[in-house]
Amino acid sequence: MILPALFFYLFASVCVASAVMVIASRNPVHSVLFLILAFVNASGLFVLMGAEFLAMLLIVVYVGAVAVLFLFVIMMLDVDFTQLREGFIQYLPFGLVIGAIFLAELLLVAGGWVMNPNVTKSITAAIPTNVSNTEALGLVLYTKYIHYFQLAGMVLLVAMIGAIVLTLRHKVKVRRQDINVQNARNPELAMEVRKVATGQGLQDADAGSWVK
Amino acid sequence: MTITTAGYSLLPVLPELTLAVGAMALLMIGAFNGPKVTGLVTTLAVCLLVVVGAAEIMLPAGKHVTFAGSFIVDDYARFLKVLAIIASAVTLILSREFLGDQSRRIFEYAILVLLSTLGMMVLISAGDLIMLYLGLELMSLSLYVVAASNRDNAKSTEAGLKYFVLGALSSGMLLYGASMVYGFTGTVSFAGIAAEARTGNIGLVFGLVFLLAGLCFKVSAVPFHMWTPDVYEGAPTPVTAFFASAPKVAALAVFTRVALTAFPGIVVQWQQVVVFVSLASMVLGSFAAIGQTNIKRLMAYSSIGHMGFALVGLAAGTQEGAQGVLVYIAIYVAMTLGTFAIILTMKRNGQPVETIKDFAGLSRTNPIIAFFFAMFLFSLAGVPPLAGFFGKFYVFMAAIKSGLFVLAVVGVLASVVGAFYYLSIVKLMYFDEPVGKLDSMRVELRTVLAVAGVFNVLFFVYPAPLVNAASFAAKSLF
Amino acid sequence: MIQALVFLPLIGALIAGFIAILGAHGRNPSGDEMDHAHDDHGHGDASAHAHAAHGHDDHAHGDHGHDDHDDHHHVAEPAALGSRAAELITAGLLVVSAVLSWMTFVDVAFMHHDARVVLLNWINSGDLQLSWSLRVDTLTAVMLVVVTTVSSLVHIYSLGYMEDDPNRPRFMAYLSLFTFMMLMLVTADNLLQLFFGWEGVGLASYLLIGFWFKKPSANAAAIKAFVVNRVGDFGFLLGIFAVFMLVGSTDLDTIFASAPGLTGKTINFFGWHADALTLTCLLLFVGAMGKSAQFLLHTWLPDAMEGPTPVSALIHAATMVTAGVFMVARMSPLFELAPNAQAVVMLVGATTAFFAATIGLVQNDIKRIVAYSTCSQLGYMFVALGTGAYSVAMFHLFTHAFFKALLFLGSGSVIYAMHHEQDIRKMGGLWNKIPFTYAMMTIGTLALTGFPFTAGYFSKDAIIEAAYASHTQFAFYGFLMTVIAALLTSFYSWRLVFKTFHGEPHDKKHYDAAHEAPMWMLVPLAVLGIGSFAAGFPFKELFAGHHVGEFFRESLKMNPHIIEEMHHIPGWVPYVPTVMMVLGFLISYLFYVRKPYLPVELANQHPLLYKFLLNKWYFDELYEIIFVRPAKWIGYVLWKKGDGMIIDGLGPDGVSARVVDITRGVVKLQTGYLYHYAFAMLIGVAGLITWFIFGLGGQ
Amino acid sequence: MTIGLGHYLAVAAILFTLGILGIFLNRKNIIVILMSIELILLAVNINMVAFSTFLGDIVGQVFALLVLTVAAAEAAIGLAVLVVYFRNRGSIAVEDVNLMKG
Amino acid sequence: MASVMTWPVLSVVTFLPIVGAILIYLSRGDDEAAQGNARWIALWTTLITFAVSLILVMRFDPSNGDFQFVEKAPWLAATINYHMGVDGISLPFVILTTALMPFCILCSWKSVTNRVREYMIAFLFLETLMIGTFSALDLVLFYLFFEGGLIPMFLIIGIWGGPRRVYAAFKFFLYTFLGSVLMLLAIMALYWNAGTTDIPTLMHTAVPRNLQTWAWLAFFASFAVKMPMWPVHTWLPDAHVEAPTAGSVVLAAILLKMGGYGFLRFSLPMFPDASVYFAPMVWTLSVIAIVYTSLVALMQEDIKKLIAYSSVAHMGYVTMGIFAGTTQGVSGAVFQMVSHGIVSGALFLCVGVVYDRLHTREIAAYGGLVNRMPIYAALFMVFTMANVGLPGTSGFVGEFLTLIGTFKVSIPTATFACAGVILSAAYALWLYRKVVFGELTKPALQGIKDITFREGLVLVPLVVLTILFGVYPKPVLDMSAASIQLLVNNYAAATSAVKAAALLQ
Repeated sequence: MILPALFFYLFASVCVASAVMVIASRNPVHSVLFLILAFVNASGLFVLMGAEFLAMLLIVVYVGAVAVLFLFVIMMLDVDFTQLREGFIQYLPFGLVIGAIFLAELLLVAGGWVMNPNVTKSITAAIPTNVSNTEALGLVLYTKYIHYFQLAGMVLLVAMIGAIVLTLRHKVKVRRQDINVQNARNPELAMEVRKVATGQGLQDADAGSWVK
Repeated sequence: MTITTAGYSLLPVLPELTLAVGAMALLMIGAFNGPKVTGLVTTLAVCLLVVVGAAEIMLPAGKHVTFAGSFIVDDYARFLKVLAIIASAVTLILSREFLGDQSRRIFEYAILVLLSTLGMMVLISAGDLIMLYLGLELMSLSLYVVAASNRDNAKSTEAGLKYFVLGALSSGMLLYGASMVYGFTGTVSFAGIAAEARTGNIGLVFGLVFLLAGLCFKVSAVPFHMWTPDVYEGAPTPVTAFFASAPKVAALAVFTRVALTAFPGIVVQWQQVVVFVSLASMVLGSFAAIGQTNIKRLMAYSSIGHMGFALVGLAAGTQEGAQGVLVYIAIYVAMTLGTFAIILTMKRNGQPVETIKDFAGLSRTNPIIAFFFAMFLFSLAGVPPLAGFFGKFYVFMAAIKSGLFVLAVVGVLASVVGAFYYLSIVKLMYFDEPVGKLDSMRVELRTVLAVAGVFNVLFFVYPAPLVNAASFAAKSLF
Repeated sequence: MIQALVFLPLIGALIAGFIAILGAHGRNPSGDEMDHAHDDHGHGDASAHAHAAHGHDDHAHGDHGHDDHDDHHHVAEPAALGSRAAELITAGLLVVSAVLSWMTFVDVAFMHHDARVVLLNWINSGDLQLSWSLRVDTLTAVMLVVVTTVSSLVHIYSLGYMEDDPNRPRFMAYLSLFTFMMLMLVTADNLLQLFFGWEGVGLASYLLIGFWFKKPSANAAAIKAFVVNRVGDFGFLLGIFAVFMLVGSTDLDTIFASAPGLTGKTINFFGWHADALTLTCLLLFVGAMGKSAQFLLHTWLPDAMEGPTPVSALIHAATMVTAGVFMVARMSPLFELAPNAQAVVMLVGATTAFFAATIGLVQNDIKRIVAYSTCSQLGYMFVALGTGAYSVAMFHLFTHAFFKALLFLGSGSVIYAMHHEQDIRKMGGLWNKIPFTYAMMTIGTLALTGFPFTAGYFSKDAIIEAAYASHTQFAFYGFLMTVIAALLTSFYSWRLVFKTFHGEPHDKKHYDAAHEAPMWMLVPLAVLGIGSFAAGFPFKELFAGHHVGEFFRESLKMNPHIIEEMHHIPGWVPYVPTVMMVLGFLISYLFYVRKPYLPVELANQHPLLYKFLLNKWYFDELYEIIFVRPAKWIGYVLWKKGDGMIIDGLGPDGVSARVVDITRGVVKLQTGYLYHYAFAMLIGVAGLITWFIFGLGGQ
Repeated sequence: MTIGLGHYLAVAAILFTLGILGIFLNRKNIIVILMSIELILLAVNINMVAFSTFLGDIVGQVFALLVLTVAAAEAAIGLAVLVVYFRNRGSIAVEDVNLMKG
Repeated sequence: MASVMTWPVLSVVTFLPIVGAILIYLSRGDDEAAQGNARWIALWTTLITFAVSLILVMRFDPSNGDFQFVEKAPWLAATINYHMGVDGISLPFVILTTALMPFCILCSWKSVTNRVREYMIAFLFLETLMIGTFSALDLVLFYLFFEGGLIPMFLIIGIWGGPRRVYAAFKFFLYTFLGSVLMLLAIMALYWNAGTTDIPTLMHTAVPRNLQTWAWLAFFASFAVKMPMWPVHTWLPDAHVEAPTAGSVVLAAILLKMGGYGFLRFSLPMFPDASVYFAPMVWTLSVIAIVYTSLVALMQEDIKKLIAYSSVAHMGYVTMGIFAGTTQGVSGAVFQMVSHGIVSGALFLCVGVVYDRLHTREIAAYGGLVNRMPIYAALFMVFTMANVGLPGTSGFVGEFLTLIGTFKVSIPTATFACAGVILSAAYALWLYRKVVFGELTKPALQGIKDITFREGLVLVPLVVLTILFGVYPKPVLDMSAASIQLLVNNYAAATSAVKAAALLQ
């Protein structure tokens, strides 16, 4: 019994501490790294709760994709972070007080949470005990909850479209790879043999025509 | 005659399916043909919406429930979906000019609007919290993008950014609330929640508050409204028109459905929340609008105020209240779209102008536009016999029946304050000297304006269809 | 016959009014002719001429009016076409009316053919059923005679007096309108119709006083007359309301029939449980005070002399001002049942008689002296009313109408002769210039002072006797005051005569130019002169003797004992007024003929008293201070401070200013910073959950 | 000592609060705000999973799974918006995001 | 008891002006000819409307106190109908409206040259809304018309008004709007109480005492502003001063009457107990209004403002009479409203006449007009005297009846109110003297012309009416007598029932 508790406290404290560092550290790169740490620990908590699939997913999706995306954007934007003004302390006390009250109230409720006794009656999909967590999820996700799955797909589609709409630029001067064109290339098209008159060089008018 | 379609029948989601498939098809058309088909895609999108709307109307009458209760199609959903579809379609029509500009040929715009509309439809029909969340996100993510769609414009991108950050925060709150509700009731379906949530357990109430906070954000009710003016101002005007209409319909729809069908057991609690945000919205909307010089910001505050009025109906928590909300939102959409059709015409020598002062003397230069605009403004102020009055009439009627006298009194007083700023625009148009002629109005705008204007002015002659439809719709919630 | 009698003057008024308006229109271009006024408008000549005529019109208007001494006769504005016709029609109709009224008088008073003619429904609302109807009984008949006779004489007189005035038709219209209203008043069968006439004569009076509308003083006087009368009407109206409340009707017959049943009833009037009848009578009497210029409400009468003199004679001497007396007499069945009210009537009447006479002593304006005299004589009448000797009051009213009209018209004749000079200090020695006027004025003065066997002698003595004989609370006061007033009356009346007609002329120029008035004016004087003698003795028995009951029958409800008691007073009493009269004459003779320096010395010795009297007891100043100025001040304060600062300041303007303040605050909250927005959301959620966690949300 | 539901909820509550604090106390950098949002969603997920486990109901985990998905989508959109914003303004300082106010 | 009818006269009367407005709208263009057309169409529309409304008078059965010419059609929901009808209380106002509108059009003939078409359209719409207000028999419908009138009036003041027109228009709109939104809430409360907004039904439905109080106050808020009663009267002087002549006329003659009409139609029959309870307050306010505004009027420097203040005072008599609850009081109030409609309308027309010539409303700018404008002076005198309440003019009858009706129930009220008799004489005559009498010295006035034929056409009929109704008020009194008697009887019955119940307890 003591071991899960120990692990819980380990994961929980590290998770919280790194979450604090996410918002407190000056360098956003550090923030991202702390975020990754927080997620890793959170996935530890998931494991403790028996949601192994989600724990793995958290690491794969968040650490593997989202956090990297963050890092990528930070790098790409190439902001001179030292120039960013320090967070000013003006409203900090007031904000902290409100935050503290908020937290206290949440903890009050969370800590004193008592499960509604009737609740088991309303459960729609009990966790099957004989299969792994992953299988259990898989059993319902593509059957009973297929519509959620499809909708999530639509959400991702929107995210894709959105990201493309916003960031993709068809710059005129930029050269792009066009596989069809590349594949269709042959020596006849690629090369042109010309006679060059001595001392005259290539005519200017023809200069650009080597690219078809 | 309630038809409960058991299991996983696809018939009730046929319109949604059509929309999703159609949107993807249009995406393909766009993707393979590039920006030059923007106009075509937009037109097809409008047609698609018309088809979807027709499909929605032609679904067999009665109440359909599918996906194990996740998806509900009843009169209520049908009413609001049609409304949302109309709003989206009209917005697309209004956007044609904006999209026609060489630098802004984004065919994805129409796709995003379609997907957003899909989100709304899901939202309106949502029968559980997951559906609600997914619908909400589907709607919102598209909105974030279209808000920033004028991506070379600093204001537009700032609007997108603000909307995104605050929207994400709000959906976080909503999720947190959803999780608590789930934790208390053990279920995510509204019907299940309603069965469990009979006492005001503090955890449940917490969940409720967070859940409602998320929804309040979407309807831009005070104090979750702060994004509204900035986003309205920053976003391209057709997008603003969209924001002010369809998403409001969907958000209000789900707000009402959640409150009335998921939490009928703790009416007392959510009523307080709704009363508070409603009061705050009406008052703030009215007061803050007075200080505005930008017409879009003004419309933002106006919509905040109007959502406050609509929520008065919800606060009543009765069938009449729901009916009031429905009538209100329908009329609101008509007024808003008409108004935006006018705002979109505000161009001088091809350059859009946005300050209220630019309306000065409009009655001289464009008397017809000025007339309709004045009618919209009086209607927004709630002056009879224009349509806006009837919206207020029904919500306050419900509030009075439920004994919410303070709310009603404060509400009508706020409407008087609100009348002030609507009147100041009328004053500019009619009492002041012109500052210059506006460009002539595009034909599609003219059409929208005429339809909305006639609806607005002549609603009182034959209000029965809308009122009765709303009445049936409200009945299906109870 | 009665209808004809009453409505003939109205017809006259309408015809004359129409002519007046046509004439005025003819002299002034309408907006329709704006573009071509100069060419085809009535002047006929070239446009330059029209211009000249216009300018000339202005000038003529400006010069016209009686404060202009020198060139009164210079070319005046042309009178309207048909002016003469208007005059003749109105005067003619009035004469017919007068003849008819004498016939009516005989018919009613002696043949006892009382009449009641219903003309038209007026106001019907619930139990309030009013109609236009004419009621003629003896009381009315007496008034009819007085009104139409004096009025027709004044009409005729005006033919001469106003002959230079371009607005003659308007004047005649007003006069006839007045007469009509007065006739409506006296023939009223219900209180409201009485009130109609009452206000109607007020209107006519207003119009006539302000006839010369260019004179600021005339306008002021007109408004003053109207407003002060309205103060009285205020009481009158309340009286009518009270009557209606008590009786449920305003018809005279109903009122009189129910009056006895009202004794002992009370009305809660501002917490004062007043005896219903007393209160009603007092309220009605306030109305009478206003119209009859009684003490406290008298201030308008002297100022009313701004009007043309015939007006003063008709309205402010003979008829309108006596309406109050008539009204109290008319309501005698009520007053008889309210002894306290009668006492008040007596008190006010006696005070007025004395007070007005004192002022009359020192005035210098010929018309004002007569006006104060009128005021004083009205006081006499009210004394009589207060004793319950209504017939005696009516008697004095009757005689007074003749001699006072005579005095006024005589004064008019003097003024006419003196080219609109009214100050007696500037006259003197006129007797040989205008002997006929002098004779008439003397007759009038004799009658006024109560020289034996003149008309005034009988009526005035009767009043003094009645006062002596009465047993009401203020009877002795009434007696005393009337006696003293008799002395004063004699003094100022003779002072007037002496200063005007005797001694040295003070204004040589006017004196030389003075000449007797035309026949139009002299004939009425003569008629009235005769009346001043003849109105007394023949009627003595009817009004103040044993035939009273038979004469007035139901129209007056006399104090049943007063006539009897009047005949049983000590023998010295009837001689007192005569002695006073002689005394007054002697003093006056001493002062103004024998030793003219005496009054000056006297005035110098008692400057305060002199000033006090000269300034009419400072009533105008007092009213100015306690009513007019405060009203204006309050009006101004209410407007600027009340409406402007408080109501608007706290109301619309204040609220809108606050709204703007709030707006400014709210807009400031919208900082544009993301974190503030997020913070607002947090506070919102935190606030709501705090609300619920502390159980404020209830269960 | 038993680790109960309350413990997990408490951790979630703390993370949630930190996420919210991160949004309005942070004045430096919008990216941190985006990370704060991820923290909030993480908190929600912990809640969901905790409830799911303690209720014995798989729906909570499904919900969490979907939240995870949507969170990723949200992050993508958020970063995209951020990028276009940066292109326009050349800054991602939170203080600078105030072109519009009032 | 609906009269058997072949065609809906009342609706025709109500909506005929809109037809005219549409015609004007269709006659496009803004040149001289189009303006002329607009004027003529408007004039003919109002005249025809008036003519049709006379059919109402002819077919009206004055002995019947109930609603006549009733029309009913489903409208908003099952319980909210398009229900129209007139009784003896509303018919005079309908006729007043239709009768005055041609005058309004006529008096704007020359003075309005700017945006004539819009002007006429606004007036015609206003006419429909005004007639509708008086003939609506459903509360919601009533509210629709009642509030709808704000829009055209707002535009009329704001577009064609004087220099401070914006302030005045806003004040007018927001003030009245504020009052009536509260009434709207009360209407809803009544709906939930009785299940209908049908006025005849509601008049016979008992309303709980508590609701009566609140509903009465809410209705009062609306009607008191509209009347206007002290202390919510300050919008009126501003609105009057800034409005164009015809606007002032309509405002004074008809819009103000809606308040009094509302009291009669709703407050008294529907909330009798509350009316009794609040009557002393109303009396107090009325008396204050009479005295206070009369005093204020005394000091005005602007002709229109003076008349506006005098309107407030005269409306004080109306409210006083209505809440006296006696036959005389109520019928006096109705008559006073009709009479005030004629007289104050005429006074504003008189002001308009000189305003058109001199373009100032300052009293000090005038003086001695009689020298140049004798006919005008004569007409103005009649109206001034009617304003003063001289017997023989219509002004007197109303004042007298309200006072006598009030005296029966409250002597102090009637007494103080009677003081208005003195003050009204003071300010009205003072105005007349300053404007009309005196020397004509001001250079600007030298060339001033007397009234034109058209102006005479406007003013003379009003003079006739003023005097006719003063001497023979029977037509109006009889028209409304039965309805008023019914109202008063019901009121008395309702209140005495309550008193009896109170005694039993």
